[in-house]
Amino acid sequence: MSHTAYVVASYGIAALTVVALILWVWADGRARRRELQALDKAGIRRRSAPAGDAQ
Amino acid sequence: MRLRVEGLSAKRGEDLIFHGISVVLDAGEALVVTGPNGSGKSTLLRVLAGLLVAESGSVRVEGASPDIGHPRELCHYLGHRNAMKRELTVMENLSFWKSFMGDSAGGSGIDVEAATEALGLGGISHLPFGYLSAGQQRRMAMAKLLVAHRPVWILDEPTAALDASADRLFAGLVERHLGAGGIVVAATHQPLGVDARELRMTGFAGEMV
Amino acid sequence: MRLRVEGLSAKRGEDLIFHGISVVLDAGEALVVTGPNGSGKSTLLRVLAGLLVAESGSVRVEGASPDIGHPRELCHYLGHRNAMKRELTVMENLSFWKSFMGDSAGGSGIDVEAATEALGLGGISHLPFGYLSAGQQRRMAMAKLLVAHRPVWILDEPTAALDASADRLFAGLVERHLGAGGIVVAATHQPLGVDARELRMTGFAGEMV
Amino acid sequence: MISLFLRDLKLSMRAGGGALIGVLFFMTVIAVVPFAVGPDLNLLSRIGPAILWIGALLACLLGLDRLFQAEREDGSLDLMLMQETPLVLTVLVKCLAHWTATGLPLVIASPLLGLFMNMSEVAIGATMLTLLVGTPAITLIGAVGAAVAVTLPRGGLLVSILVLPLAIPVLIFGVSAAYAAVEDPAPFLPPLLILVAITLFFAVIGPLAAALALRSTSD
Amino acid sequence: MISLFLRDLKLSMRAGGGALIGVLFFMTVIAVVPFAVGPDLNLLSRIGPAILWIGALLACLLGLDRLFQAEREDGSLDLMLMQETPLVLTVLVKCLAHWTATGLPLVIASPLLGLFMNMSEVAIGATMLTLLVGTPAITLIGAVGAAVAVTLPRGGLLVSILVLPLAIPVLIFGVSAAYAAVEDPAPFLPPLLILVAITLFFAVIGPLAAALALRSTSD
Amino acid sequence: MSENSLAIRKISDLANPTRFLGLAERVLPWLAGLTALLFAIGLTLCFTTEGDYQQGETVRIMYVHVPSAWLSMMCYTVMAVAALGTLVWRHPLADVAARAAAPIGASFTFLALVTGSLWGKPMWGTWWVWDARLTSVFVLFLMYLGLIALNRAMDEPGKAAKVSAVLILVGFVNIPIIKFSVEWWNTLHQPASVLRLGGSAIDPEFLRPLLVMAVAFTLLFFTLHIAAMRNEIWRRRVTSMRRQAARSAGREV
Ligand code: HEM
Ligand SMILES: Nc1ncnc2c1ncn2[C@@H]1O[C@H](COP(=O)(O)OP(=O)(O)OP(=O)(O)O)[C@@H](O)[C@H]1O
Ligand SMILES: Nc1ncnc2c1ncn2[C@@H]1O[C@H](COP(=O)(O)OP(=O)(O)OP(=O)(O)O)[C@@H](O)[C@H]1O
Ligand SMILES: [Mg+2]
Ligand SMILES: [Mg+2]
Repeated sequence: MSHTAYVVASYGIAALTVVALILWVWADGRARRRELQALDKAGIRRRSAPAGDAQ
Repeated sequence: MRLRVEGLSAKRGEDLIFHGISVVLDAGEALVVTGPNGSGKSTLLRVLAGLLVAESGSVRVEGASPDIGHPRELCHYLGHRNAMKRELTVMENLSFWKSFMGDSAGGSGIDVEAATEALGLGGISHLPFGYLSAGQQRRMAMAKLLVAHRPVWILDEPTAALDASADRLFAGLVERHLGAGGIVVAATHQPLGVDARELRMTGFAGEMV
Repeated sequence: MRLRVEGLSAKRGEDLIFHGISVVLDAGEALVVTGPNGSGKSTLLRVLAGLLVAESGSVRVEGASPDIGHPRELCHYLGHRNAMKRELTVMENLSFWKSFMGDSAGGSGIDVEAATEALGLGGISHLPFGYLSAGQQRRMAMAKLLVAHRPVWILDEPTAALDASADRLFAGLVERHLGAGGIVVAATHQPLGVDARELRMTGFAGEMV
Repeated sequence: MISLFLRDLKLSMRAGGGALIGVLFFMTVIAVVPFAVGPDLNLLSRIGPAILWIGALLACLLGLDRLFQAEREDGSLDLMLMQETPLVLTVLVKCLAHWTATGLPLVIASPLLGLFMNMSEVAIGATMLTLLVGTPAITLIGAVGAAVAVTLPRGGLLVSILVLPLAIPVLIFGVSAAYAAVEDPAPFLPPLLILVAITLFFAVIGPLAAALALRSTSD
Repeated sequence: MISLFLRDLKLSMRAGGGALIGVLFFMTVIAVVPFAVGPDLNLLSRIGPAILWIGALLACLLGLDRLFQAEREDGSLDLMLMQETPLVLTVLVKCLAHWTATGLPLVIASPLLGLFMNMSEVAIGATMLTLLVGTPAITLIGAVGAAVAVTLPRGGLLVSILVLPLAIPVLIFGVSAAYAAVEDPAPFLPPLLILVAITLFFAVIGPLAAALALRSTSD
Repeated sequence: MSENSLAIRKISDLANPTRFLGLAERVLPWLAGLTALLFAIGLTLCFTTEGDYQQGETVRIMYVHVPSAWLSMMCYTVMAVAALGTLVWRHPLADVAARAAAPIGASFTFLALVTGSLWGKPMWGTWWVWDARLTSVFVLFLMYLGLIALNRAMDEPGKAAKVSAVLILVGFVNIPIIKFSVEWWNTLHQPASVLRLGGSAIDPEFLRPLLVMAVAFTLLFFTLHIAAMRNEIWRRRVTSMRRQAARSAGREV
């Protein structure tokens, strides 16, 4: 009783899914970091202390 | 009756639009909110009307009957959108709002025909709302202010589509409401035609002029 | 180039809104359509833009290349509604219209960034259109006029939600368009801030002032 | 409140085609099933109640997503949020009007469609009764979905997705009550009572949750 | 034209989650069915193609009515009517984008859902093929309805009366072709060819009629 | 804000987003390394232990199937706790955590479904049956996707937060159903043999790789979750800064 194909398929799909997930998280992080840098370059900063700088 | 706004601030998404706005309006007083595009006038009005949650600060109505749950129940809000159904006739629209809204204590709304008369559009209330011109639609939306009594009117660019005579007509309605001890807060780019204090939004905090 | 309107009349439902309107506009001329609410200004503009079928009379553009099927293809129409999608960014909206509309012969649209700059809102074209305030939205809708070239601009209450500085900005853009040989037809309740002839709609027929 | 009910009814008669679109869709579903299972009348009458229920469930979803969205787009929702009338009540009345315009016609049409499915009189009656009791629950659950999706320009499918899983218990008990009426050993009343209980439960929870969602998503 | 296609795709992705939502809806419908008819695998596999088709029809219908209405409400339709580009082409491209965002994902997901319904490989393949061929017809028919509904304040009724009866033949030939593939005596090709013919017919008639309706109802 | 604002401020001080970002930056490399190591060990064990006399090779599917099934439930539990955090304590990070977890949970659930199906074909002779456990896992998958769709559809995070928190909590009833369905209803699926009262009833030969893989999967989850949370915080900052730009735009003109 050997069903190697099923075993291979399940490990393959598992690997594929996990790798895709990792890649997605990584790419997402990189894109966000880029956007933050671009905004920073455009001179837009976060207002961390809202009360302080009216005008 | 007195509308007291204290240290109000509000957010859109993650960031503050304005903060620390305090105003006290007595019965019969009007406040005009001015400022450049995007400075937060509409946001302020929506907070006053209880449609947006304030980040901090409070809006209170003093001297109203104590069984009022929330100040918004004493307010009319006329936003950019008219809150009327295109498929229903003006009459159907207005009488729905009249019976749905009911009257606040201390006054009573006039009836639908009289309200359309007061806005200079008597006799066309049998038309579907969608058949009216932009200015006529706006005027019919204003008739809502009259059919149900509310002491506080909050108006966002009320006169945008109105012609000169309707402008005057509307100023008259506002005067009358103020004269009867009402309170009006309006955001406009053009002068409203009534005596009013001015709150200038400058982008981050408002300042009284 | 010349816009020739001859004996125009139009119906809404069963009844005539105006009739016998004739105007000739040469390159560089502007026409301001005024009149009380419901007098037919918007109807006239929609007929000019080919969105409503005229009851009688004709609208023609003379001196344009002969392969134009219908004068509406030479017109920009800015109605009450902004024709922008709230979910898309301003950039996506404008570049869609730029490539969908293309340019009429005899000119070319400027690019999207430059257009938003010209309306004083450079740098926020990456925002979803729905995030903008009413006045900012209107200004972005006006940027459409710049990204695709059309000799004739048809504008229905263009400045309704604009603040004072944006009003001036817009007047400047209209001046520039007229200077380049364009034609502008605008319905307004407030003065537009440019030299223009005036067509006063009086409810049934229009009269030139 | 009566004015709201009447207005919503009028609107769905005038603009949405409420009653008819639901019934038509329902009939379409019923018309297709015989082609699927073949002209085997026994089988048809066996799966009849299930198919009627699925059809009714899906038909209820059509148009449900616009329940609050249309109100929001023209600004009416703002005013409704500001009134002294508790929002829960407003939501409940809107649900009622929606059900009257969409659900009730389905219930009324179901005996006819039951005949097409070769169901026995008892089965038809039982199914109609369960539909009458159960479809309000679907509308009430749907109201929560509609409230959640109110700010979405194309909420349609999303609403259905949020709603369908919650509607499963309604479906299960509705169908099993209908079957219990024809199959002897199983008692009819218990599942029907559970169905009633579910509907009552959602008549309380649904408007509450929807009101909460409407308040927190207003912008 | 490509820009219009891309914009519409983007819109349906952005605003409702697009493809994902359609498929998700489809899956939810499929998941609901066994709860109604019971987990009997034989019965499920028998009604499988019909359920898949009904699910696809519903998924296509939900949201289709907003195809032009959304454009009209924000004024985009006015501008589209004014361009040099023939309106028929604009309509066709919009239909194409709608189908790509809604219909195509359904077709792609159908084999998976076929597995859930315990359908045989042949039945799955046949159903997928018929869906691929048939769903564009539904979108195209729907476009006519959407165009008619765009300005009529009472358009709703008309749309449903117009769309569903026209969609029934599509549904019937789709389902019977899928069955013909598994059941021996019935031939598979004729109903499939009829389906293809219907789709092609509506690919011509649909945009023409829709464009006509849009022009004549603009106000 | 009212009288409890001080308390709220204290809680949010404990883990404010900025501090979280700093922490994530330091922890992530270690977590990633450890995960990789454990996967290396686990996979070697998976393929070196011998097959079952009854199930043959297919028993190896278990080493993927069971951990992903566990993770699919654990991830939802994490989301439910985060949802509580959003509703009860209004913690700013709670919503971020729930949002970031959804796609990861969906992936694990997908894996459990697929590997289960691949195991079911040789064992039961069919890809799918509508028994209680399988159906409830499928429903779990649908719930994950629904939440993702909801999150994606609502562009403004603050708006979706409460709603999705409520939905998550409502959906949590499904978790005990999944866990105990095999005991409540007589189904095709294996009853619990590892995580059960009265000790594990599985051959240690299989238990060892299974446990190592389970730990590896768990670590993988936490690594991805922390990274995804970090991304989500950044995403919100970007949106916020862009909005800020909108407000200041055109003011000087
Ligand atoms: C798509 C189909 C399947 C799904 C959705 C599924 C789901 C699950 C879930 C949720 C668990 C965790 C249960 C718990 O912790 O109590 C689990 C465990 C398990 N599954 Fe499956 N399963 C599927 C198919 C199969 C098949 C075909 C087999 C083998 C014949 C199998 C064997 C097992 C075993 C041995 C466990 C471990 C039980 C334990 O020791 O606690 N599963 N599965
Ligand atoms: N969609 C419509 N259907 C039927 N009648 C309409 C429609 N739109 C406008 N009308 C009618 O046509 C007349 C002219 O309307 P129009 O919108 O052209 O006026 P207008 O001059 O633009 O007014 P305003 O200054 O208020 O914008 C109005 O009296 C109105 O009743
Ligand atoms: N729905 C929204 N979602 C997110 N941000 C918004 C939304 N509406 C407005 N904003 C942002 O809030 C700021 C203030 O907007 P608001 O509408 O209050 O301005 P306003 O003063 O009314 O301007 P206008 O004169 O143009 O009407 C704007 O910069 C805008 O970017
Ligand atoms: Mg404003
Ligand atoms: Mg007008």
